[in-house]
Amino acid sequence: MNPVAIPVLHSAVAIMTPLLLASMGGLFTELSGMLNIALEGLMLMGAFASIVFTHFTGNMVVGIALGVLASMLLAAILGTVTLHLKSNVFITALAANLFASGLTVVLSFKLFGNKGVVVFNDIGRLPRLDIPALAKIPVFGDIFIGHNIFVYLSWVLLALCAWVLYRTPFGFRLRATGIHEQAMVSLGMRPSRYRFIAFLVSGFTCALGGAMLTLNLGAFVPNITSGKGWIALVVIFLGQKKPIGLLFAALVFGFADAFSNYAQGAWNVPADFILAIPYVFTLVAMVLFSIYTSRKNRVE
Amino acid sequence: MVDRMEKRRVTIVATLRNSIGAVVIVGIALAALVVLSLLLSATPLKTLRYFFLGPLQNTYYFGNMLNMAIPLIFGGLGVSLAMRSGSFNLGGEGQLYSGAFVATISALALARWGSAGVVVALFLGACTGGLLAGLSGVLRMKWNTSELITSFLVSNAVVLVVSYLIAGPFMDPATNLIATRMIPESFRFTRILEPSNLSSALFAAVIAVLVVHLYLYKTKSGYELRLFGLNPRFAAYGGIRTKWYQVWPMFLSGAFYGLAGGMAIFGTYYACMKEFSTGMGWNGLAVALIARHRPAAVIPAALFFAYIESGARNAMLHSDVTFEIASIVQSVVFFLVTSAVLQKIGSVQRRSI
Amino acid sequence: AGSTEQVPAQQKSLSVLVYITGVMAGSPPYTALAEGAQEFAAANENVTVKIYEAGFNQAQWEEQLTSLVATGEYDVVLGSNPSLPEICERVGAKFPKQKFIITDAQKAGNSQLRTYLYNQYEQSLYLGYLAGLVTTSSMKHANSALKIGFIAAQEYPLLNKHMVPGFLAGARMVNPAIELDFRIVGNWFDANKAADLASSMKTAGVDVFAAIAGGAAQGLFKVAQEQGAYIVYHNTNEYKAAPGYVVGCGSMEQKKLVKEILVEVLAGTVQYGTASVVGAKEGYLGFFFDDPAYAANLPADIRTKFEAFMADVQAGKIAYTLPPL
Amino acid sequence: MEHALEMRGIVKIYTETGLRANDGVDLTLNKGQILCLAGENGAGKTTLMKVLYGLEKPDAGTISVMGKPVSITSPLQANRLGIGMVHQHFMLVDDFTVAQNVTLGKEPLKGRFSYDLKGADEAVDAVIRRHRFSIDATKRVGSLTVGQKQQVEIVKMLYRDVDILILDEPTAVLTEQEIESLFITLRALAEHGTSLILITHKLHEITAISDRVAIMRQGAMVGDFPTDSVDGKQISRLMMGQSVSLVVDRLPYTPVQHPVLRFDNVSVLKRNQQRPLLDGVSFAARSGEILGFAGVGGNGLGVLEAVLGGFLPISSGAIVHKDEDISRLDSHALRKRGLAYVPADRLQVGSALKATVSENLIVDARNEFTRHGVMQRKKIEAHTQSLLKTYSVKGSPSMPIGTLSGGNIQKVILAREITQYQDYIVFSEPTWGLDIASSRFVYERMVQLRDEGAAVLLISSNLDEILAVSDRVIVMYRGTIVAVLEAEELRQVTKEDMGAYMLGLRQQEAPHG
Ligand SMILES: Nc1ncnc2c1ncn2[C@@H]1O[C@H](COP(=O)(O)OP(=O)(O)OP(=O)(O)O)[C@@H](O)[C@H]1O
Ligand SMILES: Nc1ncnc2c1ncn2[C@@H]1O[C@H](COP(=O)(O)OP(=O)(O)OP(=O)(O)O)[C@@H](O)[C@H]1O
Ligand SMILES: [Mg+2]
Ligand SMILES: [Mg+2]
Repeated sequence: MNPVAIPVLHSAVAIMTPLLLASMGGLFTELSGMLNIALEGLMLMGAFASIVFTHFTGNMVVGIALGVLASMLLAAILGTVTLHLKSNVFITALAANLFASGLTVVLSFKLFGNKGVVVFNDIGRLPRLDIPALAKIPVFGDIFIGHNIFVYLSWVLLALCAWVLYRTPFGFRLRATGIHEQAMVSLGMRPSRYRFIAFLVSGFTCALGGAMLTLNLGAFVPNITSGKGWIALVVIFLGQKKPIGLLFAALVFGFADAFSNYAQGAWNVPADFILAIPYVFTLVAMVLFSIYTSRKNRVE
Repeated sequence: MVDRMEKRRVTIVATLRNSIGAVVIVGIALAALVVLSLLLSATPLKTLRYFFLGPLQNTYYFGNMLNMAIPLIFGGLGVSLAMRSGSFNLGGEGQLYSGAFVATISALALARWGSAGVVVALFLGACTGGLLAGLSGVLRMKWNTSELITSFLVSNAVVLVVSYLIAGPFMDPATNLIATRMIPESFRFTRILEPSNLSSALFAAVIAVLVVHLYLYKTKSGYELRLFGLNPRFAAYGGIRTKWYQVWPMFLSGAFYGLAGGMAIFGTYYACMKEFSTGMGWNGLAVALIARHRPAAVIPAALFFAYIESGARNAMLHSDVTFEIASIVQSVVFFLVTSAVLQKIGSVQRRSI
Repeated sequence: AGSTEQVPAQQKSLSVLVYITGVMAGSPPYTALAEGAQEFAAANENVTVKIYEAGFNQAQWEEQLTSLVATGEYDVVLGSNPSLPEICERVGAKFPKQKFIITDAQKAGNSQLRTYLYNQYEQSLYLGYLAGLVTTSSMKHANSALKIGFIAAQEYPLLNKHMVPGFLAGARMVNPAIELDFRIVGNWFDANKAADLASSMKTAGVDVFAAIAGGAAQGLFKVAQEQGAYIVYHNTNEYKAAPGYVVGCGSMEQKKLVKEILVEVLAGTVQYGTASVVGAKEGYLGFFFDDPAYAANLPADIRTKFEAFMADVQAGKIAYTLPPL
Repeated sequence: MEHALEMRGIVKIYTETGLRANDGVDLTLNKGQILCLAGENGAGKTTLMKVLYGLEKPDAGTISVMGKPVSITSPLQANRLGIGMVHQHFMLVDDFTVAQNVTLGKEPLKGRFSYDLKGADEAVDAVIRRHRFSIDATKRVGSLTVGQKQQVEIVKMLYRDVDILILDEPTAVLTEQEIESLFITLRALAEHGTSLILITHKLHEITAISDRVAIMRQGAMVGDFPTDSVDGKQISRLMMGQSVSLVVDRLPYTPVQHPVLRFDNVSVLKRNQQRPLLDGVSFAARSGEILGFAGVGGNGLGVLEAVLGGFLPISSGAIVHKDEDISRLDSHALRKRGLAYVPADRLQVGSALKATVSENLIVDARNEFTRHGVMQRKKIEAHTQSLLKTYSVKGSPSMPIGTLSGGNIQKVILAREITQYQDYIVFSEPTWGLDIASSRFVYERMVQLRDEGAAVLLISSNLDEILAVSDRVIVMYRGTIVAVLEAEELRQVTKEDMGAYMLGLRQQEAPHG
């Protein structure tokens, strides 16, 4: 395998992780029948809260846990306003994003007297998985070993997520809510309850995705998510709203992004074009996939 | 005849009820603002004054508020059209930006044409936005690729390309702003309400609302578009060209976004600056949703949006409110603005016994 | 031709508007601008300062500046951005009594406007020279490849025309064969993307970096420490951002300049209508030699070479042509 | 004997329209009793049941279950009280299997959290076998035919072993055989003490299954008898105000030999579908006849409809209309040629529920109401008014059609298609869920069209209907034509013979329509 591909794939695996995490939560809301564009805001909330709490508690696990709570709180607000005040989910989600981007800066100013980058030198590096035995395996080892724990956590969560959706009553009810709300009602179940939980789940996973961004850096930068929540939404659709699909889709984008990072040095094409690669690449993948599916079930 | 009058009465009652609901919402939202500024501002009263009265305190701010509403109206119309047909256009940012860019360079190229050039340039800008959105429509029509996602992706890519073109080949060497050259005087809309930035584009916006309303509710095409949006299978059954209505409304919505961009340049900025339109696309979408995709309601929705926006801006200018606090305040408003429950508070349960 | 303003009564109160074209968050020059003014105000009780952050959308800068100027509350507007002069001219045309003093910009001949341009080409030149010395050195993390790197958030004229060319030119004064790997993050805050870029550049052979990337630079600091690479930094003292890896920091005396400007304003001796270029010779661009990290991070031979070069620059002995903006 | 259920003075007003759908209705139901609730379209039967099931909040009235007064505010509560409802329209998740649909909300568990899918299959399969249903618990519901879907709905309730079971027009979409087996099931349930409320429009079903019959009219309860104490005539008189028979007299059968519409060896294949959906189907529809298509669900009636409607392209063969090949034309083109077509699925295909009545009425004649691309409001208004009058539809032009009762919706569709028709017209399951009066109304129209020289294609799984109005009958089985009956043969044929053909037990040699 050529020497360029390995590092590109290695960083692709790292890049895809926050997207994968966020898209998992997004999958829950999506399947419950709501287009949740608040992933961005939820990620940002988690990113900020988890590093700040890690700083104050001095314990990364506790910090992340509290960060997750903060993000879930925002998700709960979003859920209440959307489901119980019956507001348009798109607008409320936009509001959630606006809210998160504002609140994080206001708080960081109130807490650290600084609206800008807040560096936390007391925060150690994220633990990494280095298993020499596995790392030795030629290609596999080079690509999949030596990432921070979030990468592997995301895979475990993905499996869990698949199990919940396809192997538990909750999963079936959640999906039923998305497909045929009235069917749920007529069986005496409350769709809004399942949607609310879906919001909480998206708060949970998005927070983890955000936490990876800041803890990996040991610093909070305003707006650090910079659109990753939106890409996570794309990942859900490209992944055909299936857990395994998310993995594939996130990898597609992660690879495209990693590749564009490499290409900036390798080609002399205007940087803006290269920055566009991930979007174009994903778009193409999206189209190719839908061509494939439409061919598959067509009357001859 | 009686039925007609009865119908009118019912509709009037209904509209009244809705407006009461709207008032309730605005009331709550404003109450929230008061609380927030008490929390976040050292000079809450000053802040509130500028927030509420700022946009109205003089022709300059008032004009700028109206001016801010213009692209929102165009964008809102575009989204409404798409939504009515059951399509979702998330590509507003790129469509508006590229529309503005193409309109600008056309204006520069057609400098000699004068007012005819204005029309052509705006048309080309609109077409650009339209084609970008139309592409997503075609993809949906042929392979039913989610237009929601493709329009978003296309837009993101296009924003980067346009930015490159502005900062590169089309950059005005004479300025340190990252922008194209200025469009010729003859292409600029006349300013009304000097010294504010408000221009005659406002009339264009109002006319556009009228046109879209008539199109949707009075023309055959609009009727077909709405039916397709309400039930595609029924539309197909009724012999409506369903393929066409997966593409055409997307094209229209993109075109309106493109027009929004062109209008912003010809009416306000006169040159296409890098990323000048950031956020306009999303705001147009928000306006459409607040207006529940009713063209007529787009104007009040856009004005409301612009009022909140410039209120926040005013509080920043003249009080101690920062960028971020302003956005928190806005977010609270948007949390509530579409609430159906709050709408209901206004509605009087009608008992006919 | 400079038109000297009437000298006002000594205890005249002064109200200053610091107009930030962006946000202070993550921008040392803007922060310095604001702090300089605030410290001056603290020292002179009759001076008041309002800081306004206009956000990144340059299309909205003029409207907001107009709104502020229209209040007539501000005797002078302080700003720091190459594109401000033309905006100020347009606004000034509507408010003929308003004065503007802009740093990091260049525009002569408008009697309402005074500009100071930092010679960023020069700073990049000597930082580039240092980078050249390091990448060709036998320092721990220096490699044999003749390649240095530059990470920028976004492209803009001053960057493309002064900083990047200056940086490369400086390095090539060490070894003409040195290449520059220049990459863009795309925004000012995606630090993780910057980190990915940095490590990609590292694998491509870059061992010394410069960055104009705002908050995103955090990503570079992280990679430098984790993977071992050196950083030369513009405008601010960032030795502590990556201890042991930031080997040199240029200085831009924004605060100093602002205070001197305000003194002139109080004294009424501002040379409106003139534009100056200020650099190492004038003492507004420099280098943080005195920080212990400098001596600790660089071997003696490199330091002597660099200090000699620096002396020449300050003495104006280094020949270069400043590209037009 | 104890009342299982007692409803007193139920009033339900729909605020949007101000209509009193229920106006002080009383209803009692004894343990183990089968009660038929009958009444014209729009009488308020569904509304009453929705109130009982907690889907609609009554404006007045009391309900007591097993003697205890209760207030039912949600289906959840209804379930807790042992009340189950099979809705007039399906409440199924197509992507789930039968078992998953049935167990939804009452899932068997494996361990503490995980859903015991196998267990669900077995449990549901047990219910299916106990009640002799013909569905496979592991099949995707989306792939079932309407008849089978109806069974799933019932199994859903049986699985929840309810004490009071409401079935809103369960037989409307079932075939003879399916209805027979359903009734066996229901009787068995009653034996075991379940009390049932069954809404139906078919008199012979009322007499066949019910112990008691309650009749509603215009929101009020107008009669409540032991079934054996009344006969069909009385019931229909109570329902309609006069007795109605379904026999429509007509001109003698003298079809023009030259066909209006011809199918030549038409086949429809579909990827990943083992056998063809249509397999070499040939027939000719002549002007002046009603050509009936009979068949059991799943044997190609729906496909035939889809092909005639232009929704489903054919794979081979030819469709010829007035000597022109129209095989490749889609709905749009067919409509231009004057296709008139009453679809089986009147809610999803035949109408846009949120659109107004007039918007629904003009869809395929829209060009006649436009000048220079502009709709002529007045003209449309007038047109709508007159049609609503001629077809005696309860509703106004500007109402959303979704708020009309099933019967009225169908009338609107009929009105539209009959105005549109030029030389042939397709009716698919035209009387699903219609009351006798409405059904008769439909038959009269069909015969009238035929007498005026139309070629009428009637696709129906309702044998009585087919036999009552067709001049010729084509029987479909597994996408092929197994029998063509006309003249004497048709008059002789018994339901049993038909059943044999429909189930593929018997077949004519080389049948040709
Ligand atoms: N959601 C609704 N809003 C307004 N009116 C309604 C609504 N649902 C039903 N109606 C009206 O209430 C009346 C009774 O409707 P309902 O469905 O109970 O009649 P039904 O007896 O079930 O008729 P069918 O036999 O056709 O089903 C009808 O006139 C119908 O138009
Ligand atoms: N419009 C259509 N487009 C594609 N496939 C269809 C269509 N209609 C039916 N089919 C396929 O044909 C198979 C059998 O058709 P269908 O069940 O409609 O026959 P049917 O006898 O008409 O059943 P029913 O009478 O209950 O509608 C279905 O499983 C479905 O996959
Ligand atoms: Mg080197
Ligand atoms: Mg009913």
